[in-house]
Amino acid sequence: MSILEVDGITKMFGGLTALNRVTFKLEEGEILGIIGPNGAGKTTLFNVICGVYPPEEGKVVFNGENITGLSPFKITRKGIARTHQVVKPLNELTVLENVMVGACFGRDYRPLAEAREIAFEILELTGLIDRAELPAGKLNVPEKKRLELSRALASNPTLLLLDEVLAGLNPAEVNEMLEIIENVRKKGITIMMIEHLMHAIMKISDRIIVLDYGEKIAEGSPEEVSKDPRVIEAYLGDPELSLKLLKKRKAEFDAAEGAEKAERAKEGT
Amino acid sequence: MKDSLKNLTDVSLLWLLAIIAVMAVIPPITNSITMREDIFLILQYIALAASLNIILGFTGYVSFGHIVYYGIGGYVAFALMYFYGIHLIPAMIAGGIVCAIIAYLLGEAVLRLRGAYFAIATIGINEAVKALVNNLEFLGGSAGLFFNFKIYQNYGGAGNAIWLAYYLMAILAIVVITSNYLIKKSKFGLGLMSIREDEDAAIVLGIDTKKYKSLAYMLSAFFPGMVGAIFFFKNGNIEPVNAFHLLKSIEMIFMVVLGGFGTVTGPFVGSLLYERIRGLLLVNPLFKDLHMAVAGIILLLLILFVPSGVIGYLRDKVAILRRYVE
Amino acid sequence: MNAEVLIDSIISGLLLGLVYGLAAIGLNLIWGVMKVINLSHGAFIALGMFSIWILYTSFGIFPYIGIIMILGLGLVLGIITYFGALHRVIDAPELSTLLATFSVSLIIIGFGTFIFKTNPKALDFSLGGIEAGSIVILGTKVATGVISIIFTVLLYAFLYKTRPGKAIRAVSMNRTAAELMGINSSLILALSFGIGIALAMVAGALIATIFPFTILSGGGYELKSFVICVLGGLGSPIGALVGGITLGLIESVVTLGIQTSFVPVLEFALLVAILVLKPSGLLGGK
Amino acid sequence: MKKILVVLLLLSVLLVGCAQQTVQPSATSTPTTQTTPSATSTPSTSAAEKILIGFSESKTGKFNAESKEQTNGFLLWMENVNAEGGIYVKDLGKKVKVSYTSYDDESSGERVQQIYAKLISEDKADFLISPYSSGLTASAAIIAEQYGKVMVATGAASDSIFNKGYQHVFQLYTPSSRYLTSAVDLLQTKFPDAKKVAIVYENSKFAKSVAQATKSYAEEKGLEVVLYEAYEPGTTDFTSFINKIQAANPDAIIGGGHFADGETFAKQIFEKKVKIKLLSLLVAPAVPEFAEIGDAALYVTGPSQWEPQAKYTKEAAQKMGVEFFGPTVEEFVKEYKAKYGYEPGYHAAGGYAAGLILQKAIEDAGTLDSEKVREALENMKVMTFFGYLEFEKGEYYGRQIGHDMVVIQWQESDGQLKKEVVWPETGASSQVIAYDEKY
Repeated sequence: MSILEVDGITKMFGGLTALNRVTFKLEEGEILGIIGPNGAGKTTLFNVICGVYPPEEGKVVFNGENITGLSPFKITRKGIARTHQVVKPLNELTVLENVMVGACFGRDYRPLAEAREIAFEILELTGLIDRAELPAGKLNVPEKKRLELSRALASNPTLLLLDEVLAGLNPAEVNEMLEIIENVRKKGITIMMIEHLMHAIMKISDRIIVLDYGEKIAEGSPEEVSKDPRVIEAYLGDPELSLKLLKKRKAEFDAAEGAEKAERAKEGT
Repeated sequence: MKDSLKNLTDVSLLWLLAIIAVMAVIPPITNSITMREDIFLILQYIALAASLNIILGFTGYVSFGHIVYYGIGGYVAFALMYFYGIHLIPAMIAGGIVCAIIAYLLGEAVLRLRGAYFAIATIGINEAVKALVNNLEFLGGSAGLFFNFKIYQNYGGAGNAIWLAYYLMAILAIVVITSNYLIKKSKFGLGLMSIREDEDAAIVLGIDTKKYKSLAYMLSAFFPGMVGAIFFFKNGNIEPVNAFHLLKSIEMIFMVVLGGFGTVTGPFVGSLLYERIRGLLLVNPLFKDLHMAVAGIILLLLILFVPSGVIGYLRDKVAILRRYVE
Repeated sequence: MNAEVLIDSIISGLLLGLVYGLAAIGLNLIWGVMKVINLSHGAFIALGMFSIWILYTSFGIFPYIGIIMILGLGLVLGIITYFGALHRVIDAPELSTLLATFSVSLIIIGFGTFIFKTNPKALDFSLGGIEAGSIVILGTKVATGVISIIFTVLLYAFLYKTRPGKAIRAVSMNRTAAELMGINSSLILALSFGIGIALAMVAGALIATIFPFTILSGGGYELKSFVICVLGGLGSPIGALVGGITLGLIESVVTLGIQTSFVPVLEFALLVAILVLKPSGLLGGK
Repeated sequence: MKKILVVLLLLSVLLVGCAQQTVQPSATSTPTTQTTPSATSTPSTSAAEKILIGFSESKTGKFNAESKEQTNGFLLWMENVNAEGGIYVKDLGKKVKVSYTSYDDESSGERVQQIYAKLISEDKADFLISPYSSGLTASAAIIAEQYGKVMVATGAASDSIFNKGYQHVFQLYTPSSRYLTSAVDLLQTKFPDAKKVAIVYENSKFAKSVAQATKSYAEEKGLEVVLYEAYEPGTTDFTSFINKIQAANPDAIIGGGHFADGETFAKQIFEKKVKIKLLSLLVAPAVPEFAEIGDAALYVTGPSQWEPQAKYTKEAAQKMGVEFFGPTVEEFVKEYKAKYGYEPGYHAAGGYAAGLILQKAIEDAGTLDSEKVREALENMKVMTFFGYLEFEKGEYYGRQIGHDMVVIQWQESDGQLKKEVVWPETGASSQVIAYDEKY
């Protein structure tokens, strides 16, 4: 059985159609990548799944249960957790407390003391343990991203929605984060992630869905999708130009990564 | 809440309760009437500020017209005593309960509003209730209600009645501070503070924000209702202009912010300092005639430079205090 | 009730509503651009009243000329207040700006009480009136209504036709985007606050030409301004005028049917109801 | 720079906190104890060295103007009595000087009990004078009664304070139940054709109790009350309200509230050219500043507790067979003018009379004992410059039953607006003129 079925979801904002009859399924244990140009409706899709926006049409089925229109907190308690594209740390609370919130109110609805233990474990996993007593507002951006992830994991979800957790990270940090995500998947958590960083998402996803103007325009393995001219056109309007640019970005990225590695090697010696 | 009960013996709560208790027993021991009156007002401020702290400090909802619950509780209790001769204690509890119910009903509507919209709505509620009570003839309308002096005979004379009011206020202050502490240390409190920091994130993290806000609002209305009941019992008369005085709402907010928004010790320290600053301003010949303007300047400096209040600032700067001061 | 009384009530309600509207425009502009509820609004209205009173009684300046001076004074005071009290907390949670503006109000009222006491003052000034049967319309009221309209039109011309005005609108729509476009948002916020305060003071001055006042009078108009802004839609200057007229008509026409003392109950209940049910105001879309 | 400011602010706050000594919140209000030079030079501890009178005044807030007048009047009395060596106390066989202690109540009820408790228990005040206004007095009365201290209530006209079982509170002002009844009498006597009255009042404690009493009195006297309605405190636009009045077509308008609304109301009635025989308003017409509204003030009448033109003389006292005590009206007016530079109104007269009546009671009792002084007040029948004073002994114990209101009217003489006493007829300085004569 699929863990999540999204069936014909339509979401409108005023006259604007943010999502138009989007349908797909998600199998247990897989990593599904969602890509698409800005404004394609990716985050809106997450918001609909999480219950932040009720859809105009269609339904969301999670573990065989229709969760459309449920309040977000109820959906979270059923086992869907998410991170936000624009991080939402609870600034005045400590990092530890932030993660405790996840454990306290997540799928297991833990009491405070247990949540504390869980939070420590998670922070260990995500490498924020040194920061546990710091107010979350004082973290830097990469740390905040990791905090988002920690908090989501603390709720012990069966499905994790990651919204651009790699954006704004340097190559080394990207690799660390990818490693963490791999570890999460090994625990048996199904993952759906929105990402702009092409090579990263191509590498980690089992399957990819492409959205453009609220429509699903492609679905398939990373290779299939990356060769689809409709996808390339959607990204830049001109398939040839965009291919060129994509290659250039990749080269730049690799170069940067290489330089950093060299740097670190130097420091290490 | 359960796992926080054992925290009751925590040192950061105990010293606070000890100070309040010591302060509260001084007037009866020394039999000083002046001190009783002074401390009565301070205890009232502590109870009011700490009540407001639940919705304002923990939950982050600026209830600007919060004094409405003081007034409603005062009127409910006063009317019960006046018309039916009910004893202060049940009347006071009734006042609190009515406030909690009204807060629940109003909360259903206004707690959907955020930020300044909520603040304006609460001002509107206070003014609407004030205008309404002004027109309710059975509550005396604008003229209000007066106790007959004889009513105090049921309590063994006016002297005893006033002492009773005093003790109740002391107990109430301790109860409110303790409940602040319990909330802060509980899962409920963690949920409220999450709402304060980011309500959208909180609901996605699994917090039933609607229920939590509603509960916090009811609690923070329940206590002022009882405070109002005690105050107006002792005062002997109640009028809309005194019961629903918007300025008093702002005083409450000032005390919470002065002491430290969202801390347990803050409302206590804020109330003490507020009384003290006020006393100094009124006595100082330099400021006497300008005490309002000087109060404004102090408030402004506080907001601009010490927004986390005295306790918040100290906790930030002096690490060791964090263990002993909540 | 006869027709004459009704007509009279409607006319006086309209004129009163225009003044109310002008009193509320400043509040609404500041809210729209800065997302700040200006709790010093009433104090500045009172300051406007006393400014015109001093100009008129001490210097013999004709009130409608004095208003132009007060406009300039308000602009300067508003900008000073912005940098002195608000700039540091403009991005802080709303509690900070609420308390910062409230402290400004305390300072103004504190000095005001010290200087003027709480005795009522009035401008002994008249423009005659128009009479028709039992209907009497005062010249000062008509003048005030007309000036209110002029100021609203001028404000719109400023917001839509001038560079700084357009910058204000840009900042009010999206501050970050405006900053990216090279707009100095601090200056624009200061200017908006200055204009808001200037309008509040002018409104106070105009009110002083028709009604007596004390240093505490601003508070009542501030509360009414909240109702007006919510009625007309928070953040919309023209909404303030519409809200003002609505309130003016409620006060003068509805009173004919119900006990006058119930009017505030109605007003504030309306405030809460509209906030909850239709926060964009009577005119606003969903 | 920022850091320094923060540290400075915190330090000052901390200092304040330390000075608090944690458990001894000291005075929250301003003691403005002021003793006469001789009293300060002799450090005295014995109660018999001086008589201390305590009260709260509204130095800030909405009552500050009225309260100041009241205190001025009281201070003049204190000065006069100390100039003569003090009050003669028979038990002590000597004259004892008077001093006073007062605190600011900020025109708000919250602090009144705190202040009066402090006055009684810490400052050891011998006698009390009420705050200004009925609301504040009601709160103070509970404390005074609890400790058995005599409190003379001035500036408080409400009746409802006095049927609450208090035995130590004595009222100087004519109570609100009789505040406007004289206007009804005036109307019926001078304008017998007038049958319809509109009673309109500010929705506040004082005005409401006056309006209620006036309504039942007017109906009792066979007048038709065509409109009985309240307006909100702080109302500045009466246009629609006046429209409503005109629709009811009354012969007289009686009511009002306090100064600001009364002045505005009178002005707008004039602007709307309302045709009535009598316009009688509370408070405002009695205040000299009422003349600011010019022509609108003309022929407006209003009740007053006291006027400088009042004819309370030794002859009148003799005729009644009671003692005349204290200065004459002329002396009081002259001395007040000399000290403060302007003519006293009734708030000032009330302040003076409060001191005077205490003096009389102490002299009658011959002791400073509260109970004895209370008995002296209970049995007192005295004429003063303020009028004839006597207190009720029945259900409304301590309520004023002797003193009568006068009705004044603003009239024109030599192009100047001038207040004239038009009622009661015996003390009138001029004949009443119909309001619509002015158009």
